Amino acid sequence: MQHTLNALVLGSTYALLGIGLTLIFGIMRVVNFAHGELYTLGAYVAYAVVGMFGMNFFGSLIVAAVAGMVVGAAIEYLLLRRRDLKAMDEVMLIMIGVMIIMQNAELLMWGGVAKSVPSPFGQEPVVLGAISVSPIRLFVLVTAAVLLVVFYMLIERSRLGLAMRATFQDKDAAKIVGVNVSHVYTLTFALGSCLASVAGALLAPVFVVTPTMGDLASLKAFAIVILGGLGNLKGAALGGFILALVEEFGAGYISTAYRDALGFLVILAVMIFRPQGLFTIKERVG
Amino acid sequence: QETIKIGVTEPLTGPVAASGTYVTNGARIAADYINQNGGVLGKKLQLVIEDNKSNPREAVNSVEKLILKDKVPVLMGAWSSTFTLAIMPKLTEYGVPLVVETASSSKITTAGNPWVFRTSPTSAMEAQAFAKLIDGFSPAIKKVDFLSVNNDWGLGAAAEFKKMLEAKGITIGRTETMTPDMTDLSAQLAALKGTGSDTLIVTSGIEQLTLAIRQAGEQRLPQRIITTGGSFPEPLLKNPGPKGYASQHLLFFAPWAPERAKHPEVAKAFMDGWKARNLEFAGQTEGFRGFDAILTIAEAIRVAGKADSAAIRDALWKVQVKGANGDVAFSKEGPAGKESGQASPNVYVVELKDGKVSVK
Amino acid sequence: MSTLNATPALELDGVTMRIAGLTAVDNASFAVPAGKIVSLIGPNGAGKTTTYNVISGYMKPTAGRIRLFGHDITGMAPEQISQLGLVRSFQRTSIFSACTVAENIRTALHLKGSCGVLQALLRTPRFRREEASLRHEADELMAFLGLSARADELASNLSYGEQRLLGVGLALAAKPKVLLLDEPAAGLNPSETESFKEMVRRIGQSGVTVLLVEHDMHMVMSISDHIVVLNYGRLIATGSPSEIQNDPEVIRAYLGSGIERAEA
Amino acid sequence: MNVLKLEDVTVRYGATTGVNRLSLEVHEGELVTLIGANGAGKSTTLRAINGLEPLAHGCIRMDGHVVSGASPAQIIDRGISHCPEGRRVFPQLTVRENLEMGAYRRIDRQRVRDDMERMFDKFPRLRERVQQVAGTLSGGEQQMLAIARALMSRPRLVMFDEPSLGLAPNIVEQIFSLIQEIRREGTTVLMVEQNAYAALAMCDRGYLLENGHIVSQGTSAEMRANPEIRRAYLGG
Amino acid sequence: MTFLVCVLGLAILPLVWPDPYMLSVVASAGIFIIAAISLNLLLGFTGQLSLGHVAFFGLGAYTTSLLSLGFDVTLWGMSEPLVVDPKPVWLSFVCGIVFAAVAGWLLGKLAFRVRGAYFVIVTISFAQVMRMVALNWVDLTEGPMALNGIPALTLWVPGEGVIDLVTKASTYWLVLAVGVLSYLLVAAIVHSRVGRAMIALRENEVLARSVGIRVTHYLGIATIFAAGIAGAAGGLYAHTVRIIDPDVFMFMFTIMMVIMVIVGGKGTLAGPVVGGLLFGLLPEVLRGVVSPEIQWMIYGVLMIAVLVFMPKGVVPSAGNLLRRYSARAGKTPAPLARRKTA
Ligand SMILES: Nc1ncnc2c1ncn2[C@@H]1O[C@H](COP(=O)(O)OP(=O)(O)OP(=O)(O)O)[C@@H](O)[C@H]1O
Ligand SMILES: Nc1ncnc2c1ncn2[C@@H]1O[C@H](COP(=O)(O)OP(=O)(O)OP(=O)(O)O)[C@@H](O)[C@H]1O
Ligand SMILES: [Mg+2]
Ligand SMILES: [Mg+2]
Repeated sequence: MQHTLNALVLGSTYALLGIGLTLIFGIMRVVNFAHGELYTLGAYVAYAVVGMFGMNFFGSLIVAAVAGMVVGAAIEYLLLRRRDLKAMDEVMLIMIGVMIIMQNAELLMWGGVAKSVPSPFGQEPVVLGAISVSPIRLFVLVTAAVLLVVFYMLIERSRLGLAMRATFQDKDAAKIVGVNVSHVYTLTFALGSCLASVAGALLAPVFVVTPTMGDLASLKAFAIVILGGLGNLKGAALGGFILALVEEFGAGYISTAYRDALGFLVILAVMIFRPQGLFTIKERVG
Repeated sequence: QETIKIGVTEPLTGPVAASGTYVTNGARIAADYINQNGGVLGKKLQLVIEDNKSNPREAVNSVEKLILKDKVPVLMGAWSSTFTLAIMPKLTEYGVPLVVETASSSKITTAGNPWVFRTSPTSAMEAQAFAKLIDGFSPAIKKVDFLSVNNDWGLGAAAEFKKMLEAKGITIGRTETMTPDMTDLSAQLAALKGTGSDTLIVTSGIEQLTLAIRQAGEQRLPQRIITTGGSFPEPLLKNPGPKGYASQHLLFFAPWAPERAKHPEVAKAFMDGWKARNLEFAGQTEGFRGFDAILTIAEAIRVAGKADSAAIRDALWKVQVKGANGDVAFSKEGPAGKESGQASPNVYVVELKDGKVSVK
Repeated sequence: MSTLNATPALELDGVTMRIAGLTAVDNASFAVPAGKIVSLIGPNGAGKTTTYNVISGYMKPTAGRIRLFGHDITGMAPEQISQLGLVRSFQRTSIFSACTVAENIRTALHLKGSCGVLQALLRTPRFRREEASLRHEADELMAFLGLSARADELASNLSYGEQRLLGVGLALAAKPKVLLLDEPAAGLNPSETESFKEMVRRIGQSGVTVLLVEHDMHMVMSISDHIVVLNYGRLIATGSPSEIQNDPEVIRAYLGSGIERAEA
Repeated sequence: MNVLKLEDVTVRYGATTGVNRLSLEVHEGELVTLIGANGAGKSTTLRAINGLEPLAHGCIRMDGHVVSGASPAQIIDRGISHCPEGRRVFPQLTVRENLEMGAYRRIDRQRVRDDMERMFDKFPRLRERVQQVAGTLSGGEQQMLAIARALMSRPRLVMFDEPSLGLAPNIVEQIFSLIQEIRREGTTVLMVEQNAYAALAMCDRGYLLENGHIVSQGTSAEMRANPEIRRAYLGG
Repeated sequence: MTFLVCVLGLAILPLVWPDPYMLSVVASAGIFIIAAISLNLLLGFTGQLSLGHVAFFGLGAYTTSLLSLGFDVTLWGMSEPLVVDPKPVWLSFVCGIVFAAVAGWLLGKLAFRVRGAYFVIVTISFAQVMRMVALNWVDLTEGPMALNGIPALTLWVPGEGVIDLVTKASTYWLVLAVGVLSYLLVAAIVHSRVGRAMIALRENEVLARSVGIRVTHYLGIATIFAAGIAGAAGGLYAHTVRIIDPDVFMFMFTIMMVIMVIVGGKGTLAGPVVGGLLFGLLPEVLRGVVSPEIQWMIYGVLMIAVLVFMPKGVVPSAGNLLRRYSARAGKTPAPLARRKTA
């Protein structure tokens, strides 16, 4: 029981990371190693806003959203615009450069020492019989669910979402039908970054804030997005929960030493048996 | 020659940058402290600090640079066992002594490298120190679980503590491990929840200790938590876990009670320097390592009478240093004829409850 | 047909291909006699390209068998099938875009070579000889295609029509015994189509069996020995060009009145 | 009144020249064809008009206003639509979504839905495949989709780049009569077509391109009568 | 020709400028350049972005270390522990290469169905699993406790007998020799029918198969060689640093290799070498100039700057520049960039 709840809660944090990356990596196809840094940025914003200026935690979420948006837009405008995103590895390397710069800037500004952000709901756990969970984690679960629905509607049902998907499938064709391609680029990247930043702020009270907190987060997010099938938000969410379940139960019943290895083994297995991810269709030949 | 150089290689960037920076700051404070008091042999100490980027290859590169380019006669570093082991062949190659301030692997002093002197305790020593305090706990410790970071330090500590506890007739329960970058420990903690043990010994860095204690509180783990290795979960000072939830920490320096140190005046000098630099209070639990290591090196240089590598090495065997932790003196360890030096520090237990600290 | 006794170059026997609930090819059986030019025609979405995909190994048929010179190739991988002498071109332009035209051709001459890693590493005399002969053959083929002047141009810089030509050239380079062409003349103007037709005819005369998918009726009718018509995945007619032209069902489903124009 | 006027237009791709000092004009309500060999620069001309390729030299005017340098979106807002060569449908979007993208700049959503129905009436094959992902359509189905998509923006001037490419003869016929139909309804058409015979037969005027510039022009009859054109492009 | 001059120039470097620090830094970068050369075979020529390349590096390092140190391990289902005595270093070194190559072949088999982003994640996962094994199979690898006291590689010198290659210059030459060999190996593969098949896989896999290229076969060959060479680099690392722990599987090491390849210019032979020299030595140039965080930031900025101004990497851009320059000067175009893509 406790394991199931833990998996659900952990899965929601993974899903949260996965949504933003679905936009940037799944749809835009930018192998964005700086995603974790935007997550870290959000966490530091929450720390600064709550810890230093004493503002409300929920207010800090908004500040983090804006900060993520601005930084994301700036990165896109300065570095990605006019680049051929099909050159996946070169773009990836640029993002690694961004990651190195941002991570060390954080280190320079905040030092390497872990910071912590107080939970707006206090530390007393919610106890239900044998299981217990902290209220902030429940809040994360709910928020993740809401964001999932909202972004699903945005990507799959809105005109903007349609334009986004179209643009990254065929930029020239999108231009031909009158999409302002550079706006779509900026907006997609900014939104994805904004989500990463919000996720960071949201999770700051759950975990601790350090300059390297984004490294593992990035890696996990990539795994989730690919597991679900690129660009498939439902898949990414499900991928997140599957990964969490495997990690949680693998750790509970097999061995915690191999907890992370189990996650990766599942990915290997999925790739061997369903090479295009769990929820996408194959392309046709000829 | 105007100054005497001391090479320092520490992780200043990368995943373990926080601790490396604490230690480096401790070293800086020591150098300033000595220089203010006239320096050594009439000369000022100059620290040449290099970042080993939390990475063994870079550790080697940094040491090559310190020895070959800066021509330092003596080194301090390199924080983790891996980095330290990686640079040890260089010490023999160039004949430069190294004072190891943090690394805990037993291999460091048993590898037969006569240029290595360690001021930090091995996990075995820590376990022995803890053994003396064990009866002070009430309710008594009967069955113990472990949660360890899966590196040499965490696993080594678990092994040594188990050995010690078994010798005392205490039952060993479940052992769980975690990778150093793991932030969600729920699976491990859930597995530990139903073991029926009364105590959980946790070994890891500051971040993970914080997470482990906080998440244990959230999951209502019944065990009493004791942490080892001298790290202190500083973020819990400002944002404590659930009310009434206490944890205990084995430390080598307790800035909450400097008067309890063996040499309070030295401890105070260190703490003043720390304060003057506006550093996080709790960081002193790690920063003192750099402070004591530099004091030791300075003393060795004084005893040697010159800043010469071989002379400093010989002198290190003779030093008696009054450090923040207590006395530093080296005893021989490792294969005969090629022994390394090992000092034996003091251990304090500190309790943290609702953001308040009390020294036992 | 007169070739009943001889083994056909290619033979489909009850081939069915279902994709995502749709039967793209439905129990199709026909044969392509060796050394002939046979056309496969039918409305858009009739299943011609799918048939090609099944024959050339990119798709496994749901049912049925495919034989190449009597040899069962059902379910083999594309590279195995091309090794056995059946090569196809693609409807969607397919070239090695970042390579030059000459490199494209030399790459496609893969099956003509046989040197492995070992020879490459040791640079044996045999390796050198082979490289030289491949180079020579590539030059000849480019001359044949009329692309010699573009040899050192990056393939992606060619115009659409030139790219299509190169695509056919790549299939030819693999030295097929049976060549499957998928709308090779699409994007060529009538006079270009005319010379292309001559090229196909020459290929046919050199002993290569050709199966052709093409919507240019002018070309199909004048070049084919035999025509097979598909509609909704099913075979609706087979026969000589003149028989097909007058088949009412084919006219209704496919030709329309456009046949007159094609003949004009 | 000329809707579109190209003066001395030059487009370069690095070292190669796509079109060279090309001038042409299209009048309101006309159907104009461009013909020429492979690589002559036909598609480049259309891409330049659409704002997809920057001009190295020259000027493009619409209704007298200079539009060279405008973005493709602005060109569409002026009522030009482009059905590109090689289909270029959005492979991962469904047929319906592709059509919606065709109406991307329009705000009259209700009329868009009606127009979509009209397209389905014209291309029943597409209606059968509404929910199919465009990348898995057959070549000809994709071509129909591309044409339908270009018409979804309700253009004043529509440019077709080889619209009959890969279509069955009966569909080609349909497409050509569709083009004449929209032209009758008042839409101006600029068409690049390899099926030169049919194209010249239905157009008002034609241009012949060679090596990036116009070498010959005239009315439909004049072009068809031109012996050089007959030899080179009409297959005799 | 240029190549010979470069090699000779590098070879006499220790004689004309025997600064031990410089030599050690170059040798240390050289080890990663070798790994980058091997990665380039996969990334540049077959077009498969492998972010788990460090797995082969680490496997090579562990294999040669374990064999040269000797080990005993109880395998599952065995009653007697398997005892392996220490083996000669060079034998171990070769075994390391072979073992890495075999692992490469295995991964090639495993990943043969996936491409692009999916290949990336498979390779990352593979490396992570390797790291977990190294970390947790303590019986064999000593886990995080590290393997130390790894012997140095040796050389038989006439008159002096067998000597350990521990001096700076000898390490340098050793790395250089392995590096040149790897370069030649990759060059020979690339400029051949096999290489063209690999490039075909990169450019258009469906088409490649239709002209009879067995893509999985060639992807297999590429991974075998790439893994083998990476294993050699790992072996060099183990025998020069003389201690290894699961950190040799660090993700950062892969990143370092990728930086070298892409900054230099993937798919060009000289790319990884140029990129490797630039970005392998950069940290040492920056060391001590500014604070460590700023060093990293400069590193990142330079990396981005190179890619912004030379989108395909240094070598192709320099090649283009050279060609344009010589074209203007009226000379025949320099064959530099051409040769690289052939
Ligand atoms: N992967 C797929 N998924 C779904 N439907 C498919 C797929 N591949 C083909 N189809 C459908 O199967 C039918 C046959 O397609 P095919 O490409 O074989 O037609 P074709 O005869 O080559 O047509 P054209 O002349 O237009 O090229 C089409 O209706 C197409 O939409
Ligand atoms: N993206 C490009 N990069 C470089 N050169 C190009 C590019 N696109 C076209 N060209 C060149 O510009 C010239 C004109 O090409 P264009 O595509 O306009 O010809 P076209 O008349 O449409 O030919 P086709 O009938 O084959 O479609 C050709 O020589 C072609 O090689
Ligand atoms: Mg088809
Ligand atoms: Mg064209």
